Order: sequence, then C-alpha cells, then structure tokens
Amino acid sequence: MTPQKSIWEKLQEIDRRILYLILAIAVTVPLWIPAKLPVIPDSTSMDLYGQLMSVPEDKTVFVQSDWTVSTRGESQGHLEALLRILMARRIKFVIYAAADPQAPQVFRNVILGLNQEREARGLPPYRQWEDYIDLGAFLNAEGTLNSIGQDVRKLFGPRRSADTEGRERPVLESPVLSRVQKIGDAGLYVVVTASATIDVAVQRISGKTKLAAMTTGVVFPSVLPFYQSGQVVGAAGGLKGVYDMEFLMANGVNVVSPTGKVEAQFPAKAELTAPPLTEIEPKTVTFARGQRYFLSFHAAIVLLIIAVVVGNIGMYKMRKNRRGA
Amino acid sequence: MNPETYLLIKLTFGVLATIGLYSVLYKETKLYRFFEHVFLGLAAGFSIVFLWRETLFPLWWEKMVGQIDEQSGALVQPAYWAYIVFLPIGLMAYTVFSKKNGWMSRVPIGVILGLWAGQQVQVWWQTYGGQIAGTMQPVIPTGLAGPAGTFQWTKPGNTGLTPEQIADFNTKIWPSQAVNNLIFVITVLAALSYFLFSFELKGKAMIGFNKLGRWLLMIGFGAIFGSTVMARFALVIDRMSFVFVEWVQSIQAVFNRGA
Amino acid sequence: MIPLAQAPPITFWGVQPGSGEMWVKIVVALVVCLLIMFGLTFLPNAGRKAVVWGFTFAGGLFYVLLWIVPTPINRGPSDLPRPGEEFGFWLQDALPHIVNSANILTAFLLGLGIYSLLRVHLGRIAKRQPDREFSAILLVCMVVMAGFGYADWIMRRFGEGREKLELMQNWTPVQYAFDLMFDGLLQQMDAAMFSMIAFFILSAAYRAFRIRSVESTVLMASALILMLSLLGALVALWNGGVDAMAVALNLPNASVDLKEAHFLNNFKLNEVANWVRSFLQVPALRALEFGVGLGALAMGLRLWLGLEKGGISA
Amino acid sequence: MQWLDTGWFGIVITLVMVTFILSNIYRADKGKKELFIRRIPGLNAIDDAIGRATEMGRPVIMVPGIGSLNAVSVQALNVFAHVTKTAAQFSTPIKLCVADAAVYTVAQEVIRDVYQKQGMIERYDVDSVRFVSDRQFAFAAGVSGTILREKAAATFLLGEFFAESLIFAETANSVGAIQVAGSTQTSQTPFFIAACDYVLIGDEFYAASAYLSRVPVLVGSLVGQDWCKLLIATGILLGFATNSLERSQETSVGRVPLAVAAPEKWTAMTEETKSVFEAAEDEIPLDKPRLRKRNETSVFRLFNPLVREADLRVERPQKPPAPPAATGGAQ
Repeated sequence: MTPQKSIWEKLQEIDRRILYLILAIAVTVPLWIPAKLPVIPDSTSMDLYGQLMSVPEDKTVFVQSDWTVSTRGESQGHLEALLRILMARRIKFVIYAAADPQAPQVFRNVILGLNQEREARGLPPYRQWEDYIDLGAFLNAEGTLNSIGQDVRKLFGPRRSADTEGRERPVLESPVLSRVQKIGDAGLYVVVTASATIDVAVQRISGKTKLAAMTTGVVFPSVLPFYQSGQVVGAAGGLKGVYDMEFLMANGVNVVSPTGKVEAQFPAKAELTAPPLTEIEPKTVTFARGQRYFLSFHAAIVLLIIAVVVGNIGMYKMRKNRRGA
Repeated sequence: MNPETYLLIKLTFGVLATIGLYSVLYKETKLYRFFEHVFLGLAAGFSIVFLWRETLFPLWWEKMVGQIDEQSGALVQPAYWAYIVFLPIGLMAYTVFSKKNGWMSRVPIGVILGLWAGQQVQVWWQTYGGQIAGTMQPVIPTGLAGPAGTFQWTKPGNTGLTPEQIADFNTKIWPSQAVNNLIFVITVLAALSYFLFSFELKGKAMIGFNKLGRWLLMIGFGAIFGSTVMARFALVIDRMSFVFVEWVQSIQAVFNRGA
Repeated sequence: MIPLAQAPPITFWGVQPGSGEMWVKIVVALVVCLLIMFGLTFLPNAGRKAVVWGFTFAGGLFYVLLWIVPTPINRGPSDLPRPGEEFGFWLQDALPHIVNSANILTAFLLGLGIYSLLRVHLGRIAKRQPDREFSAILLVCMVVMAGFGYADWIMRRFGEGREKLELMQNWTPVQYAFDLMFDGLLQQMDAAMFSMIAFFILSAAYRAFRIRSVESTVLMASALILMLSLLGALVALWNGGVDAMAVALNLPNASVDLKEAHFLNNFKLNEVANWVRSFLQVPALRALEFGVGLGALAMGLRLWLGLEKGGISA
Repeated sequence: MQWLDTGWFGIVITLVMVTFILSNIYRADKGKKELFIRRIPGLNAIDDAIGRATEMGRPVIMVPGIGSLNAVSVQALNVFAHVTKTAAQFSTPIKLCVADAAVYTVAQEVIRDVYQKQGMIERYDVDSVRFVSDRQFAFAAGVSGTILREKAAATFLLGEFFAESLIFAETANSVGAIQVAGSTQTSQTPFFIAACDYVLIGDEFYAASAYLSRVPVLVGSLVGQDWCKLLIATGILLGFATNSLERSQETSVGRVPLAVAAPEKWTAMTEETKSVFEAAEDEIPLDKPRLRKRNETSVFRLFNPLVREADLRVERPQKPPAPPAATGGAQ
C-alpha cells in the first residue's frame, strides 16, 4: 500500500509562499472591516488623553515630530490622533522636526490628509498661520531642544511664513506664536518620535513645561521610567497606543455620568476625567488608522498562533505514524 | 506643483517600489533585481551626500575652519586647524590595494579600533556597575518602593488607590514579592553559569543548574520574540494599507478634483 | 554646538576663522603629515607593526586616561585648574574633539566602499557579464541621487532665501527631484524591506516553535504568552473574566470600582506577561549582557595592547 | 575624593577585571598545559557547512553584520578568516558582504592574507569581498538578492545585526543553506534561534576565535573572562545577602538629597555635574525609626558614593573676564 500523505503531513511541507499569501490577505482584508475591538487603554494613554483634553484653549501646543516613512505604521497613527484632538478642540499648535530633515514632509502629508477629511465633513480646515505653524526642520536635536528650553523665541525668530493674506512675515507674529514668550507658555509639549529624541527632550525640557510622548513600540519601554518619575505626563506606545487614543477619543475616560457620579470606565485615576471627543465636535473622526490596523494586527497574531498550533499537531501526527509503521 | 498631484506621483513611486521589492517573497525575478539595484544605487548616492552633509561638514570641516555668526559677525567657534590631520590619516586607508604600502591602511583602522578599545575600559563600569547593583535584590517585599518602572507588582498610576491602601495591599502580597526577587537572582546566576567556558562542569547539580540557565535564556529570547511582533506586524499592516487604501484614496482625490 | 553659550577663546590651537593664520597652519600641518607619510613608506617591515600599534595604543590611551585620572569636582565654566588638576582639566577640554574622531575617520573611508561598488559594477559592464544592465541602473541612480542631494543641500544651506525652502510651495525642481528620490523611493523601499520581516516572522515561527525539546517548548511558551498579551481585545476579555471571578468569589478588596486590588490580579494576562518580562527575561538577558560586556572588554584590551593574535593583527 | 563620578569602587572592580584578564593571558602564554574550553556546537558546525558547500559546488556567504568597525566586527572577521581558510583548501567560492567601509578595508586585507598564507593567492578574487551598502535595508535587499542568485549553500551571519537579521536568515533558509549565526545583539538572537541551524548565544561569539584557534593568548583571555564572571556572581550573592539583612532593619537617620539640601547650588550646576552629584545627600535624624530604604544600604553606598554638600565647595582661581565678543583678531 502506498503511504498516503495525510493533510497534516502536507501542511508540514507547505510552501512558505502560501503562508506569506495567507498573511498578506489576513492583514489586508480587516482594513475594510469596521470592527471596534474592546480594549483596556494603558494608564499612559489615559493620562495622555486627559492631558490633551485639558489643555486650556488659549494655549499653543508644541508638536515635535521626528519620524519618517519607515515607522509610519505606528507613528502616523499617533500624529493623526494627536492632531485630530487638537483640531477638534480648536487648539493652535506649532509643529516641527528636531532631528531629521526628512520628517517635515511626512507630517505635512498628514496635515494635508486631515484637512481633506475635515473639508469632506464640512468642518473648517486648519490653516497655516491662523491655526498652526509649520516650522519645517531644525537639525541637531541636542542643540535645538536646548535652545527651545532656554529661549524659544530666539530659535523661532528667523523663521518666516506666509500669513493669511500671503505676505511673508516672521512666524512669531502669527496668532499661534505671538502669545508664546517661553517654553513654559506651551499648553503641552508632545514628542512624536521613533528614535531617542524623547530622551533628549526629557533632559532639556521636562520641568520647564509639560512633556508628553508618542513613540513606537520599540522605543516605548525607555519612556516608561520617565512616565513613572513624572517627567513625562502621558505617553502612547506602539500600535496599541494608537488604538488606545482612538478608543479614548470615542469613549472618553472616566466621564461623569448623568447621575453626577464619576463612572470608572476603565481602571483609571479617579480624578482624571475627559469627555469623548465627539461631545466637543460632533463630526470628528475618532476611530481611524488605529482601528483598522488593530483588527489586522489581531488577525496576524491569531494566524501566527494557528500556524504554530497546526505545525505542532502535524509534527505530533507524523511522529505517531512513524512510530506506528 | 499642486500638492495633491505631487503626493499622488510620490505615492505611486512608493507603491511600485513596494511591489517590486515584495516580489522577492515569491521568487527572485528580474523585477526584484531591478528594484534591488535602484535601491542600492540610491542608497549609495545618498550615503555620499549624507556623509558630507551630516558628518564631514559639521564634525570636521566646520571645526577646522571655525564658525562666525552670519548676522552679528560674532565668533561662534574658533578654527581648530589641527583637524586637518584626520585627512592624511584617513587617506592612508586607500593604500589597502597596494602590495608594498598596504600595511599603512592599518593605521586609520588601528586608530578607530584603539579609540573603541579605550572606551570599553572607560565605560565598562558605567554600563554594568548599575546592573550588577540592581541585581542584588533583597529577599524582602520591596513593594511599590522599588526602583522606578521595574519590580512593581501593581502600578499606582492606574489604581486610584491611596498610598495607605497601596501599603496595605503590599503587606498582603509580600511573599510573592520576596519570591520574585529570589527568582530574579537565581535566574541571573543560572544564566551566567551557562557562559562559563573554561570550567568542566561536574556533578548533577552543576550540570542541572547550567541547563536551567539555558532554559531561562530561551524563555528570555521567546519573550523578546513575542514582544517584537507588534512593531513588525504594524509595519506590514501599514504597507498594505499604503498600497490598498491610501494610494487608492489619493487617486480618487486627484480625479475628484479634476472632475 | 550649543547656541548662546560663550564662544571658546582664540588660542594657538583655535584661531580666528577665515584668517590667513588659519590657512597657513592648515597647509603647514597637511604638508608635515604628508611628509611623514612619505617617510613611512621607507620603513622596514619590523617597524611597521610598531607604528600601527603605536597609533592604536595612542587612540585607546586617551579614554583610559580619562577613566583613571580624577575628574575635577564641580567645575564651573570660568574655573582655572588648582595645582594638580591641570591634566584632568586638559582631558575634559580635549574630550569633545576626540569624541567624533572615529566618525570622521570612518567617513573618510567611505570612498573605499564606493570604490568597491564601482569596481564590481563597472567591471560587470566592461566584461559584458550577465546582469550588466542592472549594474548600469545602480550607477545611474547613485550619480543622480548624489547630484541632486548636493544641489539640494547647497541651496538649503547657502542659497538665497533658504529659509523659504522649508515650505513646499517655494520648492524648485531640485527639491522636488530630491524629495521624490529620497522620500518617494528610498524611504519607501526602506519601509517595504522593513515590513517584509513580518512575513519571515510567520514562516520562522511556523518552523521553529515546536514542542521538540524543553528548550524549544519554553521558547514557544514565553513567546506565546507575550504575543497573547499584545492582543488588546483578548486582554480586555480575559482581565474582565478575572475581575468577575474575583467578585464572584467575594475576595477581599475585590470591588468593581477598584478593579486592581485583589489577589487574582496576578493572573491577568498583561500582569503575567509583565512578570515573564521582569523576572525571567530581564535577569536572563542581563547575565548574557555581563558576558558580552566582558568579552568586549577583553577584546578591547587585547586590541589596545596589541595582544590579539590571528585575524587582523597577525 | 576626586573620583566622584564613578567612586573608587568602580575603578577598583574594573582594575580587578582587567588584571584577571591580563594575568590569565600571561599565564596561558607562558604555560604549557592546554586549557579546557567547553564544547560550542555552533562552531563545530562550521567545517560541516563548508564541506556541504563544496559537495554542492555552491558558494559560502558571510556577513559581518551592519555594525561599524569594533571588536564585534573584528571578531566576526576572525571567524570568517577561519572559514575562508577551510574554504580555500577545498577551493569553495566565498562571498563576504560588508555594510561599513572601515570593516570593508579590514575584511579585504584579512581575506587576502588568508589566501596568501595558504599559498593560494591565485584563488583569491578581489570582488569576493564587497561593500554592498551602508544603509540598513538597502544592505538587506542587496544581500538577500545575492543569497538567492548565488544559491548559497552555507551562510555565516556573525556580528552586530539589527532588524535585518531575520531577512537574511529566512532568505538563506529558503534556498536550503546551512546557517551558522551569532549576534551579541540580544534583541536579534531569538530570530536567529528560530531561523538558523546553529546559533552562537551571547558570549559564545567572543569565545569563537579562542575555540577555533586554541591560541594561548585567546584561551587565556577566555579563562580571565570566566574569573570575572565568577567574581560578578559572588558579588551578586554577597550583595543579595547583605541587602536582605539590612533592608529588614530599622533606621533612625534619613538623608536629604542635595537638590533639597542646597537648592541654589543644585540649580547652578550644569547637567553634566548634576549627573555626577545625583547621589549627593546630607544626613538628618528622623522623627521615628522606619525600615531602611533601597538607598540606605551599604551596598547602595558602595555603588553610589555618598557626597555631602560640603564636598562640593571647591574654590578655584577664575579666568579673567572674557573680552567683549566679536572683537576677533588673532592673538
């Protein structure tokens, strides 16, 4: 009798390309499935959301964006979530890169995309000069952050931008920066990064203003000590951090219920309450990239686990057959 | 140029490059070979630029000829002319293809390695002293007073507990804390024993301890594997989204505007 | 370079930028170095090793001295050394100049790498070997990228109205071309190659995570625990179950409001994963690091003192 | 009191380590007895891998990682020299792909030397050592292309690898190459373990050249390293014991951090000096005794020497005030 190969044995010798194809499908298909998975946000994310939602409306938020295309998967979601919150609350912000000359192009594309989205929803777009200032890149993170800590007006002074009427004027005259005298005037200083620039920011800026971080999953563990010591007031890490932010934007954190009691939605600090973003601007997008990616991520991990289980069953069956023969 | 149109062109380039490189997952074809060589060429070209722009110009040339503030004319940094010696030392490396003077290429190599070697002695304690100290965990409940971010069984950040409650809580779980610290110390020692090369292990206990060390190392490696997965999968998901969602949207955006 | 800091004074070693004195000193130093180099070509075999080792030793000596010579306490910016502190002060002042020297030297060596590329690919074209068309593509890409890269840098650094170039609407074709090649292609290719790792993770895990031996089983188990703990949805369900069980069992401190304070917390998925990380991964890899650090220290000593036999210094 | 940055303890321990290593090198160099090294399976596999490549008539590909020129790359090249020696004897073609120009320079020389010493300089091909790219993922793309096109029979991935490790390992696996890998980068070792046939873990990588060559200097150094590890282990055990004892005792003296004791001095310090004086504290009596904290044990003090506020009072002569800026002019 010719030995018939069982399904398990065939699976043992499966062509890796079939595995690759399955993975590609498994991560691509969920991109179109609008499932909102349950999640318990990390306390770092809850703090970050709470901080962002409590920035006074007349303060300018500083956004330092130091990531480029290769870590888009995590960082773009961070930046989008951050800017969505700021735009919905009509908070003015200044954005720049402190290390990489290529970073501005990437955040410009993000702002462009968000403005298109806002227009599509009939919301007023965010405009350079009036609502935000794009300063481009500064080179040398160490020197830049040191100057920001010491005299932010001196650093920003030479930069110029077109105002609403198209005239080139120093950015310091813009509504965004005219009320910033020193870094302490910032509503919040958020570093969106894929590298160690957050360490430099902690050294040079923490203590002078409130510092928050949004970093890739790889950098995130090095931010946690700063969070625990209070040098960083809130942080989002990796893909989970993106989804956390979007989840919090939709649900709020520890909102006061109609009965007047603080409802601990997630195990969070009792004093930390911030409403969902939709209460402020009803048409805001809350779930976006993080939601799409998070389901794909679950699919990928589940696939990985299935692959491992199938592989082991196959090995077990083959061994048994061999022993039986 | 219109930003949206430019964005579409750029995204299209990116999509083509992604597909080209991904084709290697199926097979090494001419398509992959084309993109591989484009990649290598662009990377080499960029290295040439980057090298001058980010290393030689700021770290060498500007140091050598000094800096003067353009607006005020004030001295920013004097010209350290002695930086010129790096040039001949660096040039010595180019003798590597010469039969007679090829030995000279070892001079810059020697300097680089020497600097590295000296640093090892200098930084050894800075790097490992703290880690050695941190390993000396006591067998007592360290509770929430432990070093920031490390050995905390429960995080005060997300509990909403008062300090008194936390202290009370800790008194209840202290045995597990002491046990954990003991596990920590034993793990370090077992893993360290695996890296003893010049001692012949004798006795069941020693061999067992050594084997335990290897298993613990494997647990550590498994944990790294598991926790790296999120960052890696995030990237592939993003690539797929880049090709199938954003690019398509960008095309729509440009055509909608045109229509 | 920290802006606003007071500029270092003009000395024998640091002269006024752009002055004639600077150029004279640079040229003289260069000529002297080249003469020494020329002299070295006449060195007999026996002396060569000593020269190479001398340079290596000198390179390492600085850091060793920096380590062993006492650092001046609480040094202020305008302090002068007390007796006995001169050398410590000198080392501190020299450090910023030494720190980057390895980078500078390595940068000068890049030419050799480019030479290797040219050699391989021009050779392939000249010898009419297969794949020569790809070699040509490589060389063209290299030249175009370098050309636009320099043009862009010069415009952004020294050009008229360089502040304006930060904004896209003021770009010239040079900026567009460079951005397209760098951001549109090179970075996207980086990202594409980087993201491919996910596929390899799957195929590697499929083959390697088997219950074959104790080793591969524990490797798999810890990897699985960590992976499961990344699944937000699963963690939310699991931890909710744990809380519900705590309430059902009527454990002390268990309440719906303070979900953290009961013993079963230890079995929450993220806590288990954290435990594996903090009490198994961290110590095991710390021991490994100790070994690696000692290996580097020993190798550093051997290289520095010229004791390394075999390999490069044989 | 001047070694405040590391304390005398750090200096002494490092010196002891250095002495251990150097004295064992000396001992081994003078001694006659062959010293013992335990078996390292990954290194035994090298010859088998080359043998297989010879049988299949396909090349051996070596990658020293993407790190810059340092001990890791030098060590990788030492192992590659051994591989090349064996390959040269069987006239198996080799390829060495490098990502750093300085490493390329060294590799070029090492490989030529090997062929020269074997008296087979005619088999040496200058292009067998090639610089691929110094950009991480361009290097990854180039090397995977090479592995696939050349159908490598064996690959040696030794050195500093980062995210690209798995790209090489899985690509080589797909063409059925035998793989020996090793990285000092702990974050990449798991991927090598998953994808490669033989893996050198951590320190085994540094032990490789001693293991392969049995040169007394290298073996002696290895013995010295083992002594250092035993010293660390003993230290950990002692510290563990004293810490456990001391932490369960009560104290009636506390300490104030310098930032609190002398805030104006603290704020005047530069960041660099601050990091030196982080452990500076003054003593104060406590209202009621409490358990000792982590930073009140003798072990902690050994690692973080106690500096009092008084220690910071250093009077130095001052430089004459700087001339007004922008006057310029050579002096």
